[in-house]
Amino acid sequence: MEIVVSIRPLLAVLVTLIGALLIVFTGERHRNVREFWTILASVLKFAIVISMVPFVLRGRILEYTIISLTPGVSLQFRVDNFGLFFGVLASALWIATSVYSIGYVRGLNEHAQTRYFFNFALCLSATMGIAFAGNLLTLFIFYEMLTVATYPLVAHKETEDAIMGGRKYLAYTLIAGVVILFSIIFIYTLTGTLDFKPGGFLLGRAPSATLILLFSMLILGFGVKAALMPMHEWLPTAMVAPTPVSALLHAVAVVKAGVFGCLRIILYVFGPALLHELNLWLILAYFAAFTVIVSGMYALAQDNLKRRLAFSTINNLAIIVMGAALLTPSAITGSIFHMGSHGFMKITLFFVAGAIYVKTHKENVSELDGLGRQMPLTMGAFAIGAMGVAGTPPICGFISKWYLAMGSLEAKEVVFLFVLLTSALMDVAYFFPIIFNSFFKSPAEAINPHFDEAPLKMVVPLMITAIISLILGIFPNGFFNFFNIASMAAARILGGM
Amino acid sequence: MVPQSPVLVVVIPLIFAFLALLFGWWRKGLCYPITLVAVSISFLASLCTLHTVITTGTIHYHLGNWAPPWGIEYVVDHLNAFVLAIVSFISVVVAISSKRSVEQELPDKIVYFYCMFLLQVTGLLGIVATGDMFNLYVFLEIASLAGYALIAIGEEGAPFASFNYLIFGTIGACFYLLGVGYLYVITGSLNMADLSQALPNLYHSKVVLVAFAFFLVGVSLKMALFPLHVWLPDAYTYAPSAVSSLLAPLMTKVGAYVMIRLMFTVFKPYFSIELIPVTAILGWIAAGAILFGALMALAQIDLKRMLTYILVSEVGYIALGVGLANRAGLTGAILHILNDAFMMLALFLVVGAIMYRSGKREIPQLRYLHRKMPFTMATFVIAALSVIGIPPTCGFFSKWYLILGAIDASRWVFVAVLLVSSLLNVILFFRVIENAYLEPDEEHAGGGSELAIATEEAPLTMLMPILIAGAGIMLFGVLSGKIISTIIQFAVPQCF
Amino acid sequence: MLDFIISKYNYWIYIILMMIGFYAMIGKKNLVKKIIGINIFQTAIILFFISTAAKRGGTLPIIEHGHGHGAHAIEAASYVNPLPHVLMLTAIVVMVSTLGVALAIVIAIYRRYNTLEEDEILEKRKWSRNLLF
Amino acid sequence: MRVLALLTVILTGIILLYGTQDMPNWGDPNSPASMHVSPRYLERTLEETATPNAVTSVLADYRGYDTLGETTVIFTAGVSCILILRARRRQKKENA
Repeated sequence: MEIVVSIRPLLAVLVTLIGALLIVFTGERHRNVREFWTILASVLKFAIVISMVPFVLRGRILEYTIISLTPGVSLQFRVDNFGLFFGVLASALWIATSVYSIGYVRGLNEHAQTRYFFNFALCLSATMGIAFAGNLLTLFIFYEMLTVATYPLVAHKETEDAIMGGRKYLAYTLIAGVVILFSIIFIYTLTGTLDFKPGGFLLGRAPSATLILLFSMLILGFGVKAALMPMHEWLPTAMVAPTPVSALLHAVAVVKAGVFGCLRIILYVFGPALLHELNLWLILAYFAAFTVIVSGMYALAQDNLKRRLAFSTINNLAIIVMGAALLTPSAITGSIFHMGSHGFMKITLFFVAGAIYVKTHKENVSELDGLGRQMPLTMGAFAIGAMGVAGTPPICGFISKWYLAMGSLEAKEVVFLFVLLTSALMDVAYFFPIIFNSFFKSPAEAINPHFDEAPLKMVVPLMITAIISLILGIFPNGFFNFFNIASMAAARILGGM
Repeated sequence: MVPQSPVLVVVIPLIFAFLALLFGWWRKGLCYPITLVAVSISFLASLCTLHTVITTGTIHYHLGNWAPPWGIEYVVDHLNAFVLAIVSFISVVVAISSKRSVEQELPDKIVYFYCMFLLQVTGLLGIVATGDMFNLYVFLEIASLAGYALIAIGEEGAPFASFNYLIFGTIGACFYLLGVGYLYVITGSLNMADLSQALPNLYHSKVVLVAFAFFLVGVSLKMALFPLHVWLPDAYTYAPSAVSSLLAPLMTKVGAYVMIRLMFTVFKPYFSIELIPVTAILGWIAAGAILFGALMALAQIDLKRMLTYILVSEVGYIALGVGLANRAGLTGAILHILNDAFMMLALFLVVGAIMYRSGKREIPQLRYLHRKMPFTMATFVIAALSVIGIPPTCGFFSKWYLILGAIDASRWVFVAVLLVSSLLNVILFFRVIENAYLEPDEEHAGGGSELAIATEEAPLTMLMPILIAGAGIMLFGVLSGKIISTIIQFAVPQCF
Repeated sequence: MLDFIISKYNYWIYIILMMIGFYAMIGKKNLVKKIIGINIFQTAIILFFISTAAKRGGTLPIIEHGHGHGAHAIEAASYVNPLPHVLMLTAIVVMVSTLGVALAIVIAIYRRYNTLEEDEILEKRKWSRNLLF
Repeated sequence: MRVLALLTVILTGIILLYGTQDMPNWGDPNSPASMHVSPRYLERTLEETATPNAVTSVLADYRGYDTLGETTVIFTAGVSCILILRARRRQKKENA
C-alpha cells in the first residue's frame, strides 16, 4: 500500500471553511458576491476532490497529518477509496445543491440568507472532514461539527415547528455523539490507536462481551444520523427545514455521514472477521432489515411529499447498512455504490419537491394531480429518481440493488433478498401513484395546465442530477469511476481479512 | 531580566499598583495604561519563565538570597509556570476590556479600581509562584481581600454577597493557616519541598492527617468546590463586569492549582491516594458538583447567574480529574485549568459586553442579539460549544482526557456523569442561543424582509478581548496535543 | 487522660476559643457579631502558633550580649522559637486588614439596608427583587 | 441552622483535638518545630544579620518577603476601604 503525503484533503476541507468566512464577511449587502463565493468554493472543492481520484485508482492512499492530538492519535486525513467515494459524492452534489439553493432562497425571498449559506458551507467542510478522516477521533471531530452546523439550517424557518425540529435534531444527534465519544475513548483505552484499517483493528483486542457492547453502542450512535429505526424520529421532524436543507440532510451530508460512520465501524474498525466471529453481522442485518420494511410502510402512509421522501430515505439508508452487514464482496460493493446512487436519486427527488413548493406552494402528494403538464421537466426528473429508487433498470438504483441481492445470496441468507424485493415493491407503491397522477390525471384547479416551470436555477440542477443517475445506471463507471472505487474498497476490506 | 523573571511576574503588578495610585491622583486617565503596562510586563516575564522551565527545568529562586528552609523561595516547575502564564495572560485580556465597563459602572472609582485590580493579580500570581506554605497564605489573603473589595463595589446586593464571600473566604484561609500550623508543629518547616521530604516519615501521625483535612476544606472553600460553593453565585453575579471576568476564570483555577500542589507535591500521591481515600471522596464530591452546578444553572433566568453555576460545575471537572488520581485524569484536570479559564473568560466578557451595550442580561431579553452584536455572539457560541464539549474546541479535549481517566480507573459512574453533564450543558446553552439567534416567527412571516436592527457591536476595547478569548478556545483545542506534550506531561507528578 | 489535658492544655484553650469564634461566624445572624467571630477565630490561631514556640526555660529570642562581645556559642534551646512569632506578626496584620475590609463592607451594607441582621437583609432583598421583576 | 452550625463547630473542634494527640507537649524544648529550622535563626542571627533580636532578623531579613506581603495586605485593606466607602458618600451627597 503506497502512501502519498498530500495536502489535498486538507485543502478540500479548508476551501469551504474559508468560503464560509468570506460569505459571512461579504454579508447581505453584496448578495451576488456572496453567492459567487459559494459557487466558487463548491467548484474548487470538487476539483480538489476529483484531483485525488487518479491516485486512489492506482491504489495509493493520500495522507496528511495536521497535528498530534493525543499519543497515538493525530488529527489526520487519509484518503482511501471508500472515503474518496463519499468525498466525490458529497462535493459533486454540493455544486448542484448550491446552485439550487440560490434559486430556492431567492425564489422564496428567505430571511437570514447569509447565515444559511454560511452554515451550508460549514456543513460541507465537516462532511469532507468525515470523508477523509483517517481515524475515529478525526471522524468524530468533524461529525460533531456537522451536527452543530446543521442545527441552524434545520431551525432555519424559526417557526415553532422549526425550533422544535431543531431541538429534536440536537437532542438525538448530541446524545448519539456522547455515546460515540464514550465508545471511542473506550476503544482508545483498549488499543491505544484509532486508525481505520481495512478489515478492522479490534480483532482479539478485548473480551467478546466488551466488543459486543462497543459495537452496539457505536452502531446505535452512528445509527441516529443514519436514521435506523427506532432512532429515526428526528428525520421526519427535520422536514420543516427549507428543501435544499432537506436535500443536504438526506442526500449529501448528514444521513450519509451517519451511514458512512456505520460502514467505517462495521468494515474498518470491527471488520468482517470479528463480526463473523461474534455473529454480530446477522443481528445487525436483521436490525436493518426491520427498518427497511417498517419505514417502507410508514412511507406509504404519508401524504406530505417531503415526509414520504424522508421515510424513503430511512428505507434506503437501512438497505445500505444491511448490505454492509452481510459482509460479502457483492453486498459491500452494492452497499457502497448505493450510497452514491441513492444520493443522486434522492437529491433529485428533493429538488423536485422544492421546485414544486417554490412554484405552487404545494406540499402534499394528494395535490399534485396533473402537475406534469405544468412542470414536465421537473416531474420527468421525479419519475427518473423515483423509478431509480425502486430499482428499475436502467437507472443507477438498479445496479446497487442488483449487487445487494447477489450479496444476500452469497451470504446464503435468502431472507434479505425478500426484504429487498418487498422494499422495491413498496417503493413502487408509494412513488408510482405520484408519477401517474401528475402526468395522467386532469389537473387540479390551482395548477396551470400549460408549461410553467420553476426558476432555471432550480430546474437545471435537478435535471443534471437526474441525468447523472441515468448515466450511472448505464455506465456505472461513467462518473469518475464511481463503481470501480466502490468495488476496490470492498476488495480491500475483504482482502484485509 | 531572565534570571529574575519568576519574581518579576509577581512584583511588577505590585509595584505598579502603588504607581497606579500615585499617578492616578495626578491624572485619572493614566491608571488604565499603567495597568496595561504592568500586566503586559508580568505576562512577558511569565512567558520568559515558562520558556526557561521548558528548556532547563524547574527554577528555584531564593528571595533575599536565603537558602530555602530558612528563607522563602519561589519554585517554578512546569505546573506553576503554566498556571502563571494563564493567570497573567488572562489578566492582560481582562485589563484591556475593563476600560469601558469601568468607566460606565464605576466612574468615580477608576483609580482605586485599577490599583485594586493590580493587587488582585499580584495576589493570584504570588499564590502560584511561591514554594513556601506561609508565603502562600499571605498572598492568598492579598488576593482575597482585593477580591472582597472588588466584588463589594458591584451592583445592588453586591456588598452583602461580598460579605458572605468574606466569611467563607476567611474560614477557608483560617483553615489553611491551621493546616500550616499543624504541619509546622510536627516538622518545623514551612518550605514545600522541605515538607515533602520530611512528611513521609510522619504519614501515620494524626497531626498530618488533620492538617491535610484542613488544607482540603480550606482550599475547597477558596475554589468553590461543591458543597462549599455557596458564596460564589451571588458574589460573581453582583460583581462589576470587569471583576467577574477576572475572578471567575482565575480565582477558582488558582484554588484548584493549590489543591493539586498540596495533594501531589507537599503530600505525596502515596498519602493522598492510598493511605487515606481522599481522591475517591473528592471524585464523588466533584461528580456532585458537576451535576449540581448544571442543574442549578438550568433554573436560572439571569445569564450571568447561570454562568456562575456553570463555573461551579466546571470546578467539579477539575476536581474530578484530580480525584481520578491517574495520569489521564490529572492531565485532563490541568488542561482544564487552561481551557476553563478561557471559556469562562470568554463567557463573562461576553456577558459584560452585553451588559455594557444593553444593560440586560436575562435570557429572554437577548432577542436579536446576533444582529446587534454579531461577533460577540459568535464568540459566545464558540465558548458554549466548548463548555458542551464539541470538538475541535478546547473543552472537548479536557473532557476527552477526563473520560479517558475515568475509564482507566474503571469509574463508570464518573463516565456517566461527564457524559450527562455535556447534555445538560447543551440544554443550558442552546436555550440562550435559541433566544439570541432565532426570532419569533410572526415578525418575518411575510417572508424575507429583514427587520431593521442596527448593529451595535461592543466597543473595540471590549470586542478585541472577546475575540482573543474565542480564538484561544479554538486554538488550544487544536494545539492541546502540543500543550500536553511540552508542558502538561511534565506537570503531572512523575509517579503516575 | 488528665495527663493528656494538662500536658497539652495550650491546645485545649485555643481549640475552645476557635470553636467560639467559628460558631459566631456561621451561627450568628448579626453581621458585626460574625466579624467578632472572625477575630476570635484568628486570635485562637495566633495563640496556637505562639504556644508552639514556647520552650520550657527559654527566654526572649533576643541574643544576650549581642553587640561587641565576640563569638560565643549560642544555645538555641535557651531562647524561644522566633519563627512563629514572626508568622503571627504577619497574621495579626492580615487579621486587622480583614477586619477593616469587613467593617467597610458592613458599612456599605448598612447604608443600603439600614440593618445589620442577616435575616432582615435577606427579607429586604427578596422584597426589592419582587419589586424589580 | 444554628444546630447545624453548632454541629459543624463541635466536629471541627473534635477533629482539631484529635490531631493534637500526636503533638509535642507544651513547652517541649525538643519539639520538631524548635529543632529543624529555627535554631539557625537564633544561632546565626548575629553573624548573618548583625541583629541580636531574632524576631526582627527573621521578620525583616530571612523572611523579609513575607513582610513585603504583609505591608501589601495592609495597603490592600486601606485601598479597599476607600474603594468601598468613598463613592457611597458622594452618592449620599447627590441624594441629599
